[in-house]
Amino acid sequence: MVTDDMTIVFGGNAGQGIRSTGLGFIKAIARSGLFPFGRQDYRSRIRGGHNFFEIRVARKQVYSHTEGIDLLVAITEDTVTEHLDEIVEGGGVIYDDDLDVDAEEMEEKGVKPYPVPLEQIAMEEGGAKIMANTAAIGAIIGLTGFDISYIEGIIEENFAVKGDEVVKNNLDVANAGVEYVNSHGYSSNYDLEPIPESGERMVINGNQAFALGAVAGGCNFISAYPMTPSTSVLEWITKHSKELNIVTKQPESELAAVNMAIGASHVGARALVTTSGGGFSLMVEALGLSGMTETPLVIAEVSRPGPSTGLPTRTGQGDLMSIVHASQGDFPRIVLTPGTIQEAFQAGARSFNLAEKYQMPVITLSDQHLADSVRAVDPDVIDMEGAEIDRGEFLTEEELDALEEPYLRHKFTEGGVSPRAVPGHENAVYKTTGNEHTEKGDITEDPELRTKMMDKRAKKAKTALKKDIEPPVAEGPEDAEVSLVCWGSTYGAVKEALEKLEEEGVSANLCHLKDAWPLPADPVVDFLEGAEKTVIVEGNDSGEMKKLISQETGKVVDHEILKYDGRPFTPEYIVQKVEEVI
Amino acid sequence: MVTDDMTIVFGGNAGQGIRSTGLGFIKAIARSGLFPFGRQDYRSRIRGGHNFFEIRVARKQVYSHTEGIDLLVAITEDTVTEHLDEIVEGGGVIYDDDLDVDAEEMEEKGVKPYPVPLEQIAMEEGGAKIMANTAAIGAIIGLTGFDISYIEGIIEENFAVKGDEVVKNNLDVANAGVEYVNSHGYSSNYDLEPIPESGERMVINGNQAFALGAVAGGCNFISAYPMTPSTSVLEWITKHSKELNIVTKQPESELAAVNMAIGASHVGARALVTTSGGGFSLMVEALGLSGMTETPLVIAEVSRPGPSTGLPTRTGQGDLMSIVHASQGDFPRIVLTPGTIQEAFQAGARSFNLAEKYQMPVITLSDQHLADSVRAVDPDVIDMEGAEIDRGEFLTEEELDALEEPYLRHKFTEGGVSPRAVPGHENAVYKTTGNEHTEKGDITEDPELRTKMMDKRAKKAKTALKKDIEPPVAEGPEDAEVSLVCWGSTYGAVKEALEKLEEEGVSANLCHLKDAWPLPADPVVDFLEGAEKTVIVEGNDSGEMKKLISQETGKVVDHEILKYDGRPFTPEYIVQKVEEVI
Amino acid sequence: MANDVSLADYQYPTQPTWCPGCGDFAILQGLQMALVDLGLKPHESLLVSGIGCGSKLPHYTNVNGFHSIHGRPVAVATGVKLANPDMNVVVTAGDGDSYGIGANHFLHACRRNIGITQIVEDNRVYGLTKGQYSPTSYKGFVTKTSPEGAIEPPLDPLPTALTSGATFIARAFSGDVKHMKEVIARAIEHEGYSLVDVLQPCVTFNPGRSYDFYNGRVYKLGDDYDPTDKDEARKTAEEWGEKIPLGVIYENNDKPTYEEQVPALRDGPIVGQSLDLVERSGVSYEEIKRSFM
Amino acid sequence: MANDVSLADYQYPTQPTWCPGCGDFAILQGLQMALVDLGLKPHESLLVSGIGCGSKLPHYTNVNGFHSIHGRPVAVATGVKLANPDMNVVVTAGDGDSYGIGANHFLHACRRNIGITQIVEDNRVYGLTKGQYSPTSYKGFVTKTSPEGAIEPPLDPLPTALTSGATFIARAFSGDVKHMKEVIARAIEHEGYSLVDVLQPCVTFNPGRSYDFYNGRVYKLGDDYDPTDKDEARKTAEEWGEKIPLGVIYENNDKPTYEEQVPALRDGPIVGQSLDLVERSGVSYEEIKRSFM
Ligand SMILES: Cc1ncc(C[n+]2csc(CCOP(=O)(O)OP(=O)(O)O)c2C)c(N)n1
Ligand SMILES: Cc1ncc(C[n+]2csc(CCOP(=O)(O)OP(=O)(O)O)c2C)c(N)n1
Ligand code: SF4
Ligand code: SF4
Ligand SMILES: [Mg+2]
Ligand SMILES: [Mg+2]
Repeated sequence: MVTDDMTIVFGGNAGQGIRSTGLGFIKAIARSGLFPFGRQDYRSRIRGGHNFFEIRVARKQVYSHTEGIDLLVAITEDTVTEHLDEIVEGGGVIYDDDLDVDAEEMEEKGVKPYPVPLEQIAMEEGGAKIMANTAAIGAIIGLTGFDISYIEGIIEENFAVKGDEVVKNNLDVANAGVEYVNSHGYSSNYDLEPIPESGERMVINGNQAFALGAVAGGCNFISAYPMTPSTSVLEWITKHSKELNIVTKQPESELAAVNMAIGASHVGARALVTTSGGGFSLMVEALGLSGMTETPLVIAEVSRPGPSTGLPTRTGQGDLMSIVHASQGDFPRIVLTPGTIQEAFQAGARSFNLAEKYQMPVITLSDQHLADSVRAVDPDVIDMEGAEIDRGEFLTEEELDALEEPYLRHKFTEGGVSPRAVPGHENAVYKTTGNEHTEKGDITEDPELRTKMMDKRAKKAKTALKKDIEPPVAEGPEDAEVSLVCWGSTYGAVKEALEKLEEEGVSANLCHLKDAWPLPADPVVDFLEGAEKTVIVEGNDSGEMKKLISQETGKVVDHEILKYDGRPFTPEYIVQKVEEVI
Repeated sequence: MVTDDMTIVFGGNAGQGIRSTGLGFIKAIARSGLFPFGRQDYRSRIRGGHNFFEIRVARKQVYSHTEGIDLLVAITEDTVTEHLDEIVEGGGVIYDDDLDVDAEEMEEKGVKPYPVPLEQIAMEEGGAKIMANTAAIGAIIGLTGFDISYIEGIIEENFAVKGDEVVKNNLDVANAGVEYVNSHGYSSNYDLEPIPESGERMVINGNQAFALGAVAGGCNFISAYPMTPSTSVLEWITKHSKELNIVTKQPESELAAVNMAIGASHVGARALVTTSGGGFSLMVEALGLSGMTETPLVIAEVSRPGPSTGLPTRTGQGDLMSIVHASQGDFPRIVLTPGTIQEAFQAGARSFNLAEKYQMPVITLSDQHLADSVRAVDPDVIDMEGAEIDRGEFLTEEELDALEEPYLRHKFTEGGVSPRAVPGHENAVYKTTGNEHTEKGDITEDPELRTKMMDKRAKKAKTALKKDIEPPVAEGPEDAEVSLVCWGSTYGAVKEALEKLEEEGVSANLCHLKDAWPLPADPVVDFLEGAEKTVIVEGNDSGEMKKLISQETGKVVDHEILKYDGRPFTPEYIVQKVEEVI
Repeated sequence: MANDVSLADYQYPTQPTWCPGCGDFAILQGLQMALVDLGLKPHESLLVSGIGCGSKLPHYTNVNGFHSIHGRPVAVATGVKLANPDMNVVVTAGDGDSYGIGANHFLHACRRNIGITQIVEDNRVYGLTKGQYSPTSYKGFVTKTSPEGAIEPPLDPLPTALTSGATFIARAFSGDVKHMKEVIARAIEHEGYSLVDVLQPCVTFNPGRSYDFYNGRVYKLGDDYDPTDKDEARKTAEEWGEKIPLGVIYENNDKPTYEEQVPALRDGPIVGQSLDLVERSGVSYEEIKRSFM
Repeated sequence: MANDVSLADYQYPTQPTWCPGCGDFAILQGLQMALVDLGLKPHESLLVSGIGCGSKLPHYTNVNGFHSIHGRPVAVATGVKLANPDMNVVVTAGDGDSYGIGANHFLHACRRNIGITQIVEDNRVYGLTKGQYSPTSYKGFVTKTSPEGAIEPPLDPLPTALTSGATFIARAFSGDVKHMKEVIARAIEHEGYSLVDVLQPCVTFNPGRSYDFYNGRVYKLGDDYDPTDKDEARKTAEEWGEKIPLGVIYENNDKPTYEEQVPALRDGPIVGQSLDLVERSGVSYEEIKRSFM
């Protein structure tokens, strides 16, 4: 029987190539027309320490990982100890027969042991121990009947730079892995059939999707200080900065990064800053400067569990309230909370338009789970071609040439947005300041003017809410028994939980806030008022979105499913908790 | 008729001694048994620019300034231009007859002009122009019949260091001022009669009260970077640091200040950090470090209107939400929001006990209005003698000597608080870290342990809420027509508004949150549910406390009276707005 | 072109809020004169400042100004320069701002040789917050936060900049506007990073560093002084006490500026280029997307 | 007393998470040996670290440890020392932490001569975030954030510290634990601020600064070297290239420490004194309150 859905886990130590092996396998899966979901679980260390890479393979688009392992590839003994209990009955473990693992114990649990001399095959066929991972891939192929040509293609591409011999050795190792499994009569319950003619797919994670969105959205400047799990945005853009003509700067600190971005943006660049919670905390003062001077600023905050350094390589959704309320005094900002590859891409592309149209900070809040999880998407989903540049009320060279009135940088207008000129034109020499100011940008202490300026800035949020903040994604039947509210990366697991609940006869729907701030209060209230029983599902311990909704609407979500152990939700976990609630 | 309540304003440029003159006068008022309320209004500049000092004088304790000026002392022409419209009918203006002011215009408005050759008197009687202020004080005395001996006492004390001659000159100038007014037949409607045997009073502002609370509360370390309007706390403590044995450090930045305080506290000091909103924004990352490592930390955030630099010398209440939610990840903190001199004193004293008992950051949020406004209070109000030191679960030397188990810094306990040892004892060598950790302080990645640690920390907030967070101050009749909710310095004006509303036949009560976080939800809900019509009164434009209440309780306050022009509320303003609402 | 600009172009209606006699007036004047001498029009420069008395300067002259936050103007200015290297970017901020809270940015700006000019209004005190010691205050200075006298030795700006790799360091004095103008003009002309530390008397809070104090000590480096000699420059930079040198102390034109080494700026300012990625860089979306397949 | 302590006292069960061959192992060992040599027991020291590979060090030895946040350990350590000058306070943090994000605290610690020891695990790369250039990376270093090679010249730690007023600067090398131990011991013994910059190979992300690279270049300063000669020290501190000196490069014992000048510490650590104000200082509340009357 063709397998609809299975999970393969590669486990080993940091530095053993777990991640690159997994990524190669995912690409092969994607090319075969199947749908992968790859999730990395790693520690804050460079080598050693148990890491694993989990790959779900399905015959339709999936949005989350799930519980239960079908095939475990154990590069270390620890891998078996850590994961044996998670293996489903009928599943199996591929391991080097040199490892000291207890095959009998496996069999007692209904798990099949597949000892394979991975290192020996690697040495004999490839001449290097490091190819043991390739041998393991071969073993998987042997056990699942997957078409080896997809893997061969990946091997050829990945090792091309290392020369023909390396390519050939890896191909030999992979084939030997297949052969070993076949010749030893190993069998499994799995059958990975390709889906023909599915078209090309991109294999991409949330950070990459955001980066592609950003560059398509006109980002031409990035100043960022490395911080897990945000660093890969910086690294991707930097890697391509020369060909894409993007100024990139890794400065001395996050304080420098954000203020450099403000400077660059002030003179007209589309400037991006990437960071995680701790770095964002250092940007709080500058956030207010952006707000007060009405300088567009785009920040990607890829969160990890706090407080403080917390669990630096894991996932969590504990930064929402701190971002929405950061910095002294009230001023508007926009916070996007994408939950899918597509939404991450769109957040990247939209941010710059939003920041320029409303002349305020725009923060995309994602998290390690969205950032690092790898999925295959249709290339249309990453709609770079469709990204449009909209600078909003931005005075062009010609408009400035024709300017007759003295230029007023902070002019009072209907919607609060003042036409913006970047410094450098003779007709618009101006100042701006973090002090309260006049329309012209001079310092003022006048109480009426101050009040009007506060109102002007606040008005921009209302305008943005009306014109650009997108309503939550609503899914599932309208008159469901239970209604789940979520945001950010948790959407994937909630979406899949809906299906599982339906299978179990529970009708459920969901409301996923992909744009969190200004809170789209009206649709949220509609959803909550139309619901029988409401449940918030989020990855923090205080129910931040629940609180935010109450704060803005006075509505209180009935129940909470919270998780703050640094691990992402699974659909199964949500189903179980929902069943406890109803 | 004896005057019950009047307002005298001294106006001039920065650098003209307005403030010290006003303060001297206030002290004299206090000694006479009358009740002063002095408020300073100044700009962010060192010299020049219109500044004024407003002194309300009443026959009973007052909590706010009020609208309307009875006597204006104009050192500059600007003072008249700025304030003429605020002078009540029958009031008057004392001014140097050299100034180019329009006496006729005054008379048309029913305001009496009192030209006095202030500088000439100063030169002739005192030999220095700077004594013009003293001459003006003399004129006030002449016009109000105030007993000059109180002023004489102040002059003698204030100028003692400058020698007998300066004292004598000032006395002569003051008397000449009185005489000039009397001999020119100037009369007024005011009569400031002393209240005999009222006992001694302290003349003090909110920052000083907080500082006295802090030192009585055991503060022995302060690291702070100057920032208006918080600086006077740092300066008062530093001035007395030698005699009080307090380590004081003005470091290179707020980042340094807060991290130094954390270091000092970690080894057992009672460490204080003072700042305003911009500086607090730079402390956000360290706040999380305090939260995660459970290091006590006391911060006084004296706010001014933001965003960003905003109105740096003025007042506002726009930092509540940013403080309550600051820093990545969820962790508990305490936020105190005093509204009176007494509450400011108590906040200073309580902070250190709270920080040590619950091993978390404690932030006192006050503002420029409370910080700089000067009042006279009974010395018992500043109950330094009564301040008790409670270090909570703090292991003494003897307890540590007797320790038999290995010491666990972050031990799981009933209420979440772990017994604390400071480094330096043989039996308690330990580590702590901003990473998630075990009870012992080692780094952990274990999901269950992580969850338990989050729960442990969260529990401390619940314990604090139960044991130490004080319920809001409730005043006024229970079945009032309208119920006002306020916090921080706004309490004073609301309290006085209640009286005025009563006079106008409107029955109103109030609920003043002096402890804002963890929000004392139960009494707030009781108050709101028992109220007919609820109104929030606060100094910001988004209704931060209103939102915080909704966030925590789901209750929505009915109406808003908000003000964000950088100026404090007056009772009259509140009365007017309340009348619009009902 | 120089004839096109005059001091009148730089006049602005806002009256400075500085104390009468404050050394900041001279800096304002010296800077305006330098800009005029260089033939720069108001729209060709952007003054970036922090927070402090001195940082208010941009408000008092007709030129582009970004009055930012305390300690961060160098970072803001660096961002400006990296986005638009054609802009003449000048930082004006106090000693607390530059060498205290902002010293990290100062250090790294020197090292990376970013083409901005940093003019420090070095009154050796915190002026705007009414008189606390600053990183350049002398040991023993009695202020509101050092009642027993400051116990830290001062940071010495010029040697610090030199050690950190600055390619242009200079000192000027508020008591000599004409000389200051020349120094500032040379600093702006210098391609890489340039520091002008100005002895700026704060007449209100630092009586010990008055015009008189400096007048008796300062001397101008003569024509025979060779600012390209680094060893000589170090000695001169360290000279402080009875004799305080004024002028360009060190200049090195051999080090490339940071911005000229940034690949994305090879075709000119990024802000002059299209925001459309394909138009700007010639890459194809197809190609980028294919790299993920 | 020295006999009371042995390396065994410093053993801790947690296994380091460093890569095999990482230069941090030697630093851990060198520090432990120095503490033993000095006869210091585990409770007499507090190690303060930031965030980075090197900053994990306190977790691997039995001593008091405060593993703080990135860039701030010097500030935390300063607070510790000011509250309890009797504590031996040692900072262990990486080059990014110390000279990048935390450089401002480094600069001011040097200047104020606060009695802490700062050991910098200077692998000239960001290790824990997996290989980006750091402030001490050589120009041209190709990393994930400098695909064309780093374009900033490195910050030179020892001259920077010297110029900033540090009273003790030294260099050690992970390839020579015994020598490192001696250097660290001397640094700890020094009363004021001391810096030990350690050449620490990162075997994973900085192949260009390997043991081999350094082995061919380092030499130890001999007994004839006089670290109190500042001019000599400057030259030696600047020496870098074919020859890299190891050892104590500068030591000045004439400058008072910061903490010994703080009035409130004249009677010993503040943490040893009563929290009761009257008991501690002898003032009367009456008197304080009277000053407000
Ligand atoms: C983050 C922050 N901290 C503190 C302040 C308060 N503050 C304003 S100006 C200033 C120092 C002024 O000294 P300096 O930079 O030397 O400038 P000067 O006023 O002497 O020209 C301080 C501490 C602030 N505005 N922002
Ligand atoms: C505020 C903040 N920014 C960024 C990070 C991410 N981060 C962790 S370690 C590190 C740099 C590590 O380099 P270094 O200090 O040289 O230490 P090493 O790992 O090389 O020993 C960074 C940027 C962080 N933890 N906190
Ligand atoms: S306080 Fe000092 S620096 Fe500020 S304006 Fe006055 S004289 Fe100038
Ligand atoms: S990455 Fe480098 S510094 Fe970090 S542990 Fe590995 S070798 Fe050491
Ligand atoms: Mg200054
Ligand atoms: Mg490093």
